[in-house]
Amino acid sequence: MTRWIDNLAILLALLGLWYLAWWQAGDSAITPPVQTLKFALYLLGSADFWPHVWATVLAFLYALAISAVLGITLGLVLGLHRFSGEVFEPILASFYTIPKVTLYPLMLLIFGLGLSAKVAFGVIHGMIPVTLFTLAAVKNIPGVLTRTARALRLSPRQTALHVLMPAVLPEIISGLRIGFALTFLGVLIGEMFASQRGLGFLIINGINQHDVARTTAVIVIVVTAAVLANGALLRLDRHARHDV
Amino acid sequence: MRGVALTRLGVIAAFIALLEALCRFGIVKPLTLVAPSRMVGTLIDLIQAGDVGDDAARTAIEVAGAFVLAILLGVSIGAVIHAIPRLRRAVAPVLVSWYAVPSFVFYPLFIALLGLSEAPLIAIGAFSATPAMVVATISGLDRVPRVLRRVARVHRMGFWDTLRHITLPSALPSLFTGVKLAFAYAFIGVIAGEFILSGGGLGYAIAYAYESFETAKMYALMLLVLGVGVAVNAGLHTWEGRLLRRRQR
Amino acid sequence: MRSVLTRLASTACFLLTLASAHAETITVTHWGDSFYGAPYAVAMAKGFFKDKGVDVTGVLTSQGGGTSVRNTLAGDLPFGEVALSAAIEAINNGVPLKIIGGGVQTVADILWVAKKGSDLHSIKDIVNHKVGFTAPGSVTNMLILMAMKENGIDSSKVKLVPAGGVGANTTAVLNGAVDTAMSGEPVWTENMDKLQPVFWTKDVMSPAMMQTVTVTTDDYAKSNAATLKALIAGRRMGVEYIEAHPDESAEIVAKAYSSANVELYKKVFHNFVAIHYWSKGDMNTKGMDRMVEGLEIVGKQKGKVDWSKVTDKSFLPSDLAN
Amino acid sequence: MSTPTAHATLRGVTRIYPSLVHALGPVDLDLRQGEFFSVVGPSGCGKSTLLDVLAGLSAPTSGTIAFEGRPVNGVPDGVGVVFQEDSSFAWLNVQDNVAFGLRRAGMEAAEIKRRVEYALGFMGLRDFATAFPAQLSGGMRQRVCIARTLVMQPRLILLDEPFGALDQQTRLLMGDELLRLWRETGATVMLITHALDEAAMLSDRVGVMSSRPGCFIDLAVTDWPRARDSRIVSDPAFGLLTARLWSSLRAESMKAIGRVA
Repeated sequence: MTRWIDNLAILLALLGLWYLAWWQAGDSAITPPVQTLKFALYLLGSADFWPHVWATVLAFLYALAISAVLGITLGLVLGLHRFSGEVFEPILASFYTIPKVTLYPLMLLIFGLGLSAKVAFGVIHGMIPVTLFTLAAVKNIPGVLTRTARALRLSPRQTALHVLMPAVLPEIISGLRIGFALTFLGVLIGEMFASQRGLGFLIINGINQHDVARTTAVIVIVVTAAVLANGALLRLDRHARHDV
Repeated sequence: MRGVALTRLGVIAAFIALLEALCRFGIVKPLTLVAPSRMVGTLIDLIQAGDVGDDAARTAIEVAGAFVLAILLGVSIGAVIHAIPRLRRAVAPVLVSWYAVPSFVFYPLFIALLGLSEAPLIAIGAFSATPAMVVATISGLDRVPRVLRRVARVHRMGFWDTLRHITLPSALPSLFTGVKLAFAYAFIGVIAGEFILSGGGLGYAIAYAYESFETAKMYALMLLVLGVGVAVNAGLHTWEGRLLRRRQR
Repeated sequence: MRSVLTRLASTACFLLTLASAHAETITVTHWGDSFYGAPYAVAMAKGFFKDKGVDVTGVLTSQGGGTSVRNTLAGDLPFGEVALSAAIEAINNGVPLKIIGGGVQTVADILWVAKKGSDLHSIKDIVNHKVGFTAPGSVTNMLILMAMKENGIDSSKVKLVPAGGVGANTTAVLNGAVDTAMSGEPVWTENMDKLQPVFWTKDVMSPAMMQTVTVTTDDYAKSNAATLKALIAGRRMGVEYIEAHPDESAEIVAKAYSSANVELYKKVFHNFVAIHYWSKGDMNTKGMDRMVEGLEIVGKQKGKVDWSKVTDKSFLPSDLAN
Repeated sequence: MSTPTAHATLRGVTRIYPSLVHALGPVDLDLRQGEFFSVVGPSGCGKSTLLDVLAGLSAPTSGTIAFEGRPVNGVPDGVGVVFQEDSSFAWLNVQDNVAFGLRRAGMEAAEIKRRVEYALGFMGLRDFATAFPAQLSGGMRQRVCIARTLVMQPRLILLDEPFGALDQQTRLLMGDELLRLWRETGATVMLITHALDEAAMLSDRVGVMSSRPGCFIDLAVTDWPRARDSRIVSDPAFGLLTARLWSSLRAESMKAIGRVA
């Protein structure tokens, strides 16, 4: 119960900030909450809007699947093979911290236009955190766990399935949670360039057309979706850590 | 340890050599990719001709402003959130989904609020970087051992003394992680903002070179940005190592 | 593990199919936010391209001249309407490109605006003020420099500020970040109640200046003459249809651009028809030379361009080729 | 019951947590000047709560506490506490750790140096003066914490299971050092421990606490000479004493782990 009250309070505070921003910046930069919500509802009810949503969702799902599979695989390999792990971890960490948007020309030259470039952009943003978290999780498995597994005479398969997987799972889920957010960011950025579909396109197009109502509404829809999805993932994350 | 470092250097060198070969033997067209040696050469020419100074200075000011602002805001907000568990639980989903929102979509809003100058880009950078610092501050404060808080009381230390002698040193490792991330995100935010929306700075210069088909210049500038990013990160990493070295076994 | 690999492989295949599904996709700069693309939208809706034997199903776009050129190169059907300045730059930098037709032939739609009630009313008033334009080296940069030169304004007494796209310019002027900013359609008509014109480009200089051209790659030009001819002919029918039916065309374009502002579009289209915004495809050398002049002013070009080397008129219908 | 030599007194002290868990008391206790007093009791019986309220780290729910005749309200001057957990400062080397309290008190450098050197020598840390805690074993780190308390020359030293994390041999040796420290400083010592032998070996008096809410159910006087050390474990009286303590404690310990005696 208190949880709902708190969430409501946060929501009200954000709305307050939003209103304040509108009051300061005026209609030429942002539309106020009620008007934006009306426009957002109109967008959600219009047939033209949904193809953009599906374009983003499709690209995002592909990018997320690739980020997750590649990230976890690479993380496992580098985590288990210690030497490679130590060689590549700083390289990956550096890559994580550079502005990948500057690589956009390169991505476009390699992947061409359309869905594959969007997906690729999502993957270069989202894959690294998954890799780094998986790597750290595997590297930090306590030695006593593997020794326990041996003492219990578990087969390698059983060890992997019943000991190692549960031990690394919470970290991997944390990595996926961050990978989720960054993949989404990558896809949106990808859509802002060579694309005429997707929510990212709608936002940049709205900015370029000075269509404040549309831009604000799409941003609010995107932010809401991101917060809700991440809230769900956070709950999953806590659950995996037996933290609830 | 030496072996690891050497291998790492070898991997990077091999990668550069591969790019060089791909370009030299014409497997990749010069409009797509230029050889690393030419990137470096072009970069040196650009620097000597004074063509990057203004953009680099502008970017440096923006990143530095965003970085400092993010640290100040992040630590204060983090401390407040840490002090109020209910607030913490309620804002957690907002904090973790922050990165799914491209900060530069707020550029028009920031221009309206701050005017057309470096300030909106500083705001974008700080906007991207602050949550990392908030999260690091919270986890740093979590990691202050309870027993040390009690030691502080046994020594009858007031709030500020406890902060200075107990809380900050205990939270330092975590805070430093936050500082490193804050730099990375401030840098990413500023460059991305410049790249997409602004009329100056290194990010803009890259986009401009791309638009103008000045491929060699584009890659030279990309190299500069990547180099600066990696160098500052390495610097922070070394500093962190020096600060925290003695704490580790 | 095996099933993961299989899935990855099928995903890759799916991605490839999707990428190639856009086979008949052309590139038009600023599709969706400016009106360079209107003839294409009309031609697609009215089936003009199909009549001429090419099935255009989609349009790629971007926010910048150079990016549009790159998109044209990357597209499966390398035909695009791009900024002339970008095409010249690309050719100068060794991109194998040919200009095959004219696009938008005037800059009469571009104006500088101030907040309503401002005391800026003519180009003479901009002295000692902050003047916004889009980006260094852009068409609006050329225009403001040329306009100042032709009206004897000392450019050292004007502070030029690159403010980003037309949307960002509007935001900047409304918030006082600049005193006057560039504007164009549809943003201008949409925000007319908040803004006042300071000067129209067409009133302070000759607006005959080729903004966009149609381009293709050298390779494609050699082997696909029929497709290129069909595209140019379809576009021309689009232009002619707009001139004959501006209101219906506005409705078509508003739908193609997913805009609810049909009335606004109608106003804009009437304006554009009046100034002969879209060329039928003919390459007006004078207008193109004016653009080169602009490129020289912003330092992107040295000397004249030998049009005979960079243009190819063989895809134009004979009445437009001369 | 108060005697002229009482150093610290507790009267009717209880502590009930906000969660309504009744942790302690009511407890009445006099710590005599210069006495070595130990508290034993089953896990979770409120031993640490007793130490907390005596140290002024938490306020009692009811009752009064006095140290040197003044009511305790916050940590009083002259009281030093050593905790069970490692509380050394990872960011300071050993001598800076030890000098921490003195520097905060604004003492002059020469005196700090003298006291720190003495404490380092006393605790056998002289060779590690510039080492950092991370480089030391658990036992050495606990010595650092004791030295850090010692240099302040407290008149009442409270130790909360300070050797809990150490192995048996180290505990015995540390016990000897604690006795030496007690003799040389003349301070009053209260030691919380769960080890009966430790309590029996070190103390003048041992208080046995009941399971929650913790109250004293037995107060045993040892009658050891002031000059004693760990060899006392071979004295027959030592065996008798531990047997007595255990018989007082057994029923309570079984209650604590959920069995009926």
